[in-house]
Amino acid sequence: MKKALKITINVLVFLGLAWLLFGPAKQIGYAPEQPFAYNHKIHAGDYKIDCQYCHSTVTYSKKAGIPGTNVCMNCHSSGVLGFRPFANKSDGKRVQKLIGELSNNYWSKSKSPEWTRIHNMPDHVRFSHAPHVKALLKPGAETKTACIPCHGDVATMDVVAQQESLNMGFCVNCHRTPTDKGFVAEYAKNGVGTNCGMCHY
Amino acid sequence: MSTSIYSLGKSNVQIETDILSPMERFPGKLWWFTFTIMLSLALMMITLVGWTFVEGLGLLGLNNPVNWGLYIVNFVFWVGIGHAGTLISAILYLFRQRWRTTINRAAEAMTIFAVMTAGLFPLIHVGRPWMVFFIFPYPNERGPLWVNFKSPLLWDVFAISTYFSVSLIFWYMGLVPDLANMRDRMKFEHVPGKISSWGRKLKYGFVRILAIGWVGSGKTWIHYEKMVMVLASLATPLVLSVHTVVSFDFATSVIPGWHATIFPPYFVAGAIYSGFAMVLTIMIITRKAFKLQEYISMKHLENMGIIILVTGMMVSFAYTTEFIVAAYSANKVEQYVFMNRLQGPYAWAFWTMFAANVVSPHFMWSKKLRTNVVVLFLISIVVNIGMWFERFVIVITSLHRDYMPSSWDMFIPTWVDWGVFVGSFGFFFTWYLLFVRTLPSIAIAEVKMDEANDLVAKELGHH
Amino acid sequence: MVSFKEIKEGLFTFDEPDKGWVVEVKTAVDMLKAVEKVRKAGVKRFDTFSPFPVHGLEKAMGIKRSWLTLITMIAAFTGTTFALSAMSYIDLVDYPLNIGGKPSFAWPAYIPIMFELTILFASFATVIAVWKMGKLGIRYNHRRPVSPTVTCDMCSVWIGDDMTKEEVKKIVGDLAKEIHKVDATPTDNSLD
Amino acid sequence: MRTEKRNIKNKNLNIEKPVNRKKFLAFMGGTLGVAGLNCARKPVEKIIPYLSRPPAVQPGIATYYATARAYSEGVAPVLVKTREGKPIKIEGLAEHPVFKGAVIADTYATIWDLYDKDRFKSAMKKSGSTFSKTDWAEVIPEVKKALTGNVRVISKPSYSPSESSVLKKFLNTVNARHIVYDPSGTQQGILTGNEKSFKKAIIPQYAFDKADLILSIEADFLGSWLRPDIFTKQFASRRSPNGKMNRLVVAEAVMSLTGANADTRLAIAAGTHLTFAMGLASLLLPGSMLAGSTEVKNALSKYSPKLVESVTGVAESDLKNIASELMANVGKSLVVGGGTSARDGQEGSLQIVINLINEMLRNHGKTITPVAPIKGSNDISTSQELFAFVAEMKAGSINTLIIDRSNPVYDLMPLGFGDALTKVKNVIFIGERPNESSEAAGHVLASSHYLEDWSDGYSCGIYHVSQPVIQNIFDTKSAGDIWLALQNQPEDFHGFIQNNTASRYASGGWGKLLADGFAVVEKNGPANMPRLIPNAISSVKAPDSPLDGQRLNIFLSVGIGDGSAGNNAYRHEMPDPITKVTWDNVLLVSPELAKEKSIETESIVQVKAGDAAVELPVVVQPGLQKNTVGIAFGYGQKNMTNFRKDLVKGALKDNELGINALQFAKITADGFSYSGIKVSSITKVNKSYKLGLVQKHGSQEKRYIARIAKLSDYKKDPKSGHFEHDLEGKGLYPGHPHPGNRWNLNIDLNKCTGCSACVVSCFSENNIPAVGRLENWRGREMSWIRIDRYYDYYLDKHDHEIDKSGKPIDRSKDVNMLQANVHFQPVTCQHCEQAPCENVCPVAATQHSPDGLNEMAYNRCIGTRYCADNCPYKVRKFNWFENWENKIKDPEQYALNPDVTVRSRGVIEKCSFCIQRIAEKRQEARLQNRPISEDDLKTACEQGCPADAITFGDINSKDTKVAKLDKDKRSYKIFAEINTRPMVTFMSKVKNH
Repeated sequence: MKKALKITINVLVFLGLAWLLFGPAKQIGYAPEQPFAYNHKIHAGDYKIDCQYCHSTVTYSKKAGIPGTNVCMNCHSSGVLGFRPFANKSDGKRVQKLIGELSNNYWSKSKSPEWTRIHNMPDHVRFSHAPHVKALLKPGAETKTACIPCHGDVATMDVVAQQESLNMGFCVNCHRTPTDKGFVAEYAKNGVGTNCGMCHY
Repeated sequence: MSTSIYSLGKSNVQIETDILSPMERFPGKLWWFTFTIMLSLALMMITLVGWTFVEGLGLLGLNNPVNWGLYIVNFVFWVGIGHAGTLISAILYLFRQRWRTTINRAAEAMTIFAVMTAGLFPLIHVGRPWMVFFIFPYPNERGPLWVNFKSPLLWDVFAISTYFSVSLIFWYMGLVPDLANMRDRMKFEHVPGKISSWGRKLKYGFVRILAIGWVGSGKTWIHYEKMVMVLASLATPLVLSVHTVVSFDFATSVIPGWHATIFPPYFVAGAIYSGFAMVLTIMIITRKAFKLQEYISMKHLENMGIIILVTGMMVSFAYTTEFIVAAYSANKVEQYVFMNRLQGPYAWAFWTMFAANVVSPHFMWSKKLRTNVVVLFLISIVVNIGMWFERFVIVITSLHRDYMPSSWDMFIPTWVDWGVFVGSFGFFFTWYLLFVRTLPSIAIAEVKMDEANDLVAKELGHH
Repeated sequence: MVSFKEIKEGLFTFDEPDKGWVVEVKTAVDMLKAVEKVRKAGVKRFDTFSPFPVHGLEKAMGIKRSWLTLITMIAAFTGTTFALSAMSYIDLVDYPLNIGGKPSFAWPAYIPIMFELTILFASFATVIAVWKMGKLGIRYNHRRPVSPTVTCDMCSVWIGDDMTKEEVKKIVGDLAKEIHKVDATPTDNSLD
Repeated sequence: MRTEKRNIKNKNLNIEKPVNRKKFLAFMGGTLGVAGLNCARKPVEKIIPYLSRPPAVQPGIATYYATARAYSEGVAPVLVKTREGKPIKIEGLAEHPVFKGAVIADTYATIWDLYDKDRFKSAMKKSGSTFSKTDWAEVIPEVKKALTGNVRVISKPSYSPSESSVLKKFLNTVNARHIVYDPSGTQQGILTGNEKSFKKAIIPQYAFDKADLILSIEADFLGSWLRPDIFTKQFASRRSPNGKMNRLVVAEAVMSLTGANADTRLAIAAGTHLTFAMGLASLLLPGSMLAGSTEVKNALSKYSPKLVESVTGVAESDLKNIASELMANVGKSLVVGGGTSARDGQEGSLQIVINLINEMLRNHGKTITPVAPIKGSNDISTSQELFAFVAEMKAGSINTLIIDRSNPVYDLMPLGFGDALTKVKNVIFIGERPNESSEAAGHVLASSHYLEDWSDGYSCGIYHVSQPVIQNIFDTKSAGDIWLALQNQPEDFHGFIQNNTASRYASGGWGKLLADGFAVVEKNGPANMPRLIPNAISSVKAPDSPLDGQRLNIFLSVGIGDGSAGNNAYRHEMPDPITKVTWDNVLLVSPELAKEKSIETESIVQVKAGDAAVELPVVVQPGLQKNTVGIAFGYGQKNMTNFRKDLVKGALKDNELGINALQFAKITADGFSYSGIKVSSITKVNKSYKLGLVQKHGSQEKRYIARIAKLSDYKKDPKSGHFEHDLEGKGLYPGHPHPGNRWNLNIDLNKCTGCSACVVSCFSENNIPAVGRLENWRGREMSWIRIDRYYDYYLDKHDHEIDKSGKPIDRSKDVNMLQANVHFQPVTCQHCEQAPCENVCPVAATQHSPDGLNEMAYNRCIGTRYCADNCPYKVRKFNWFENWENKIKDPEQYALNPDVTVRSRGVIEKCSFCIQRIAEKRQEARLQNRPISEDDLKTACEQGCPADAITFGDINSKDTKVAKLDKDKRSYKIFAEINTRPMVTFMSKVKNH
């Protein structure tokens, strides 16, 4: 019995290692270093800026849209800068420095920061934001309620990290659940299916 | 009951020595020569396959109508070869055919290696071999997304792997008493030389492990005999199912020339036909090389010759049926395909097959010819060539001119195709050569049993 | 009707020859005779050792039959059921897909796989059962035969009950070529 | 309106540009949270947003711009689809009153010309024999310095009024002269002929849609003659057998696309088209309005039907039948003629006869009108002018020659232009990519692609503006800007067009012009041609005795044209509609000759004609007279194979594709002779050659795949195209429900001309790789829609003709396949409801969607190719090699459609019914809470079809076009008897004869 246990443990350890080495990429928690220390917590959390202010194409396009630097400069032009009572001086200095970087290194040099994509779907997955937001956004609700199921509440994140695996199982489970009645009836009603061509073409 | 014509009249020690002593000597020049050639052919195949992995399957001569080419021909060919072993060890066992005793071990080994060779082809034949694990139904993070149980190719995966594993355990379980015999022969000094050198120690270690503590207990023998019976009963439908499932690959499709209900029995008969031809080829070489003429007598060879004659006629019958069905079908496409076999651009392949498979076995009617080793050897080779061409005819000629005349095209194998084909023989024979040098190629315990049971029957008066 | 007891008896296991006497005999025929005598003498623990299976051994040892086939049958049914239920669950419940216009539960297409899994389960279960009941396996590879030539040409009978050599001699009579004692299961540690 | 049209010049175009997508950073560190095991292997992708995003450019949403391609052959109005600022697809401009959305393969292929990596990336300067990069500030003054002495500009015809006027100004400033040549001779022939007949050198507007009977003599108006896009649209609009269906009669030597579509095709001997035309005219003369003209009578009297038969090989009765048919259709017929293969050394001669015939048939003013002409003026130099110019060059009296976007060294090879060019001191080349002429130049002024810069075009009475839809990819200038720069004009061409030309033509204002892409200036309508000068005919000298020996015709191919845009893999990958040859030009020989010389398709022959002795491959082509051979020109150009050498491996000559057919051309006193060239010998050479033929078998083998009926039979029984009762089994299973949409594609074989525009449109939409000539030879073409071409004899109800005794005549063995009928059949994935391919995939990579699509998940595919084997229609294509990674060179990747996965090696691909378009429209409809409507959705092939032969839609709702067509009596499914239940419906062809 002991021996069987030992063998089982060995096999499990081996499989575990194999999974770690050859398994799918670890997605959750992915938070790569970005060229610019943008803070979602301050903007979306503290100031409650709606997601769509920056990600303006999310309701009608495939892509949510990464804001151009001009969107940042709408607020961060010199006049509007000083409205935040900084908790401490170093914090203030840090923010000052960042905004200085934004305006000197990017805006005035006509350059855009090269962001690293966090929620990165493989090339063979055709994800479109608009219909998902349409389905998830209940009338009168905040935009972020539609974003949270996949992205988590970024308004609480200093640095955005991936919250869900966003693997196929994640998608499929959601596509299945709305009615649980099999895909055919569901498809006819909502256009949600679990057939391959939904996402892969 | 008197002693059978297959009785050897040899002592146990003599039998053991005859069979095991070739393995205790250092291999001779001839073995090394053959082994080097076969190994290099196998390595050539591995290199070529590696090249296709890196560059793509475009290196083969395949194209759009002929998406399956020599790889699939080879696959079906080798699976066919892999039928004889289990057939001998299972079906002939159930039919109490005593002559199977001396040939079943090597034939089963041939089965294992042929199935290994065959199993390579579907794997190296896919466009993305690194994704080949998709064909196994395993829980995954994709939903989970499973496999398509309606696909004959998936049935193939199950059929071939089941066949391989069942044949392997059957073969291995048969080996266990002999391995114990080897172990004890090496340990106790009734063999020349002691366990001294490093190499022998290693060999002894392996043999000891593989013998799994077999001591020849009567209680175990009773279970063991039951197990052999059970496995033989299980392997019998299995061996018939494998080529049936392989034939489903073709029979369940819509392609004229493939879509035929006669395929399962036709393929099984063909497999037995080619399998026995290959057993014959190998046995003739093995008995000569290891001086086992007493064990594998002319009577054995003759029996196999008769089986070749019978299955050859079954195959010929299947060919005829196919043509008659096509003629009767009133299906233009079907009729065209069969006419195309007779007179199309691949007619040479058809007529080669015809000559080899339909004509050549009829030499076996003559007792003189079927007891002539040289004739038997030649016929066995010819039949195998014919059976390879049979698969070529089925796969290539059906595909190259199917429904859409606009897509008709020729299949011109490249040297990669041929290289892998030749290399597969290298792969197969490398394993076989290693086998004959390391494991007893005749089931010692079974031979002893047959000998002893003759005596038991004689003395105790029951069979 | 087969009794449960009979089935249980039919699943007898190998006894390690850890003590007692080994009677070496000349031929398989002698072995059958000897073991029959041993059984008839009321010996509880006994076994035979031979390089090959001998016809009539079951009868001589007083064993009705091996019920290994029952295990095979149970495994076979398990295989069939597993294959059918797994495929039906996958195709009907877990991820139904429209493939070639065929219904999700396409039972004719399941037959080959059901068959293959039946055979696979049955044969593996049979072999595993033989290993269990015959106490075979890699961990037994140190085990040695009761006498050196027992896997070659020597047949012998082992008597595991407490008795003296004389008692053994008395039972087997002149069938015995040689009688020697075993104290423990012979093992080989030469390579360890 | 789904088209958003705006000028986006000078915008920052970088958005979400994947940086090093393919270079994965393996084992890239994720977070340290997972017990120190960082096994996150995530491909790192960068997002670079706009600095300030222009409101018109929305990431993920396509923007459409209406623009036009103005080039030497005319103006093609197009709608350009751009994504994130990059044009990715050319589409038809449906709002255009003349083109009505018609676009041909050639124009679809220009998208890859834009992203051609071999284009000139900046101005170049030659030092020694090599070119080095230079910048515009340096090169313009240097070129200006050379503008002294005798300055000449040589170019092809222009349809751009602005370019013409800035060029004119330039010519005036530097006192230069302009030479214009027409490489194919099509335009020149018509213009010269009309000049002689009417004293008005125009290319009039043709109305193929108003003609009940069309006769074409050597004019391939559906393939390469003038504007095949307009003509195909017009022609196909009358191909419905239910209304008054038109009838097409073609007399030609070498099988052309038009000949393949003919209801009656008369194979004439090469070089005898004039005799045919004269004979026809002489038959029509009695009773016509010109019957009184003695000049005409004298000129024609010689050409009796008997003489015509002996010269052209057309039976007397056939000629008489045509003549009487034409006479029955007075005012409702249209006779056209000309083209490269009618360039017989007398410029315009055929056009003069054609004019005479049309006049006699009173077609002028009805089916041929001078209002809103295709080309309103003649800017092409006469052949005499060209000869004189080359003589001048040879004499060394030209100081500077500017070659404007043309390749005279190749096109004017029969004149020895290349040698003459060496005598010119300064050669300046303006063009997009290197060619023989640029190599001879000292300075190269790199011009931009029409999608990058401003231009305009005037044709058919409509002014088109060609606006940039992307910033210049390389440091190039538009030709207009170059001319302006060379004459010290500070204004840019954009301003010039806006202020000078556009204001003149477009009354609706600049904004409207840009939004629409065109402005109607002059409306076409009935108006008579100028008075015909009958005695122009007296100058025409037609052969009056049979031409001896083998005769060669040089013709224009549909895919390559004059070869000026040959450096484009897709133009070569598109099979020739008739021969189905890719990547080569071949000698077309008749089956009879082939039998005599025991040559076959793929043989190599040596052709000797005049001084030229050339070895080239052969294709045996039915429909040719025994003594006629043909060859396409445009091939054999030096820089045609720059794209990827691996695609042209094994070609006849290294670094060249095909052979230059102009070697055979002759110069006569009056012009160029490409027709009826005497061939002294054709001998078989014992060499093997691998020809990139994509269809190797031409017969249907009586399988009724492409079905055909006679119009008279069809009128009696609309099901007469179907020879067999279609067996459709019930099947074992009930099938799956399709409650929502159910997509269906309908292909009307009667409208399909086989022009292959759909093929190229599909290449562009679906990121289909070009695989090259050897792969095509092996049979590994990747095209998702292929056009099958079958040669069949006329099939009667019983599948064969019956002789007098009632026995069937088997004509399949007949080597003289002169009267071979040609059928085209576009075949895509049939999206079978009971798809054989789906059942056999072990990994379920292909399965069916609830809306009836046969879906292919590339990322699931392991490449067993079982599906491709089991597909009765053979439409599944396998990626035998990696076709993209490491093979596609910057900036070629920008032509890829971002909505379609680029397939890697080892997976199967096939037609998806443009599922990306369906998905997009489905999502769009969902956002707007409405169902998808029929108008939303067009597949790329449907959109690409200039003949409107393809209809796509939802068959579940009763009132869609496709549902109605499905009920038509002509509709059928191919191989219905194997019960695959395809979702592609074909409508049988009806021949009007």
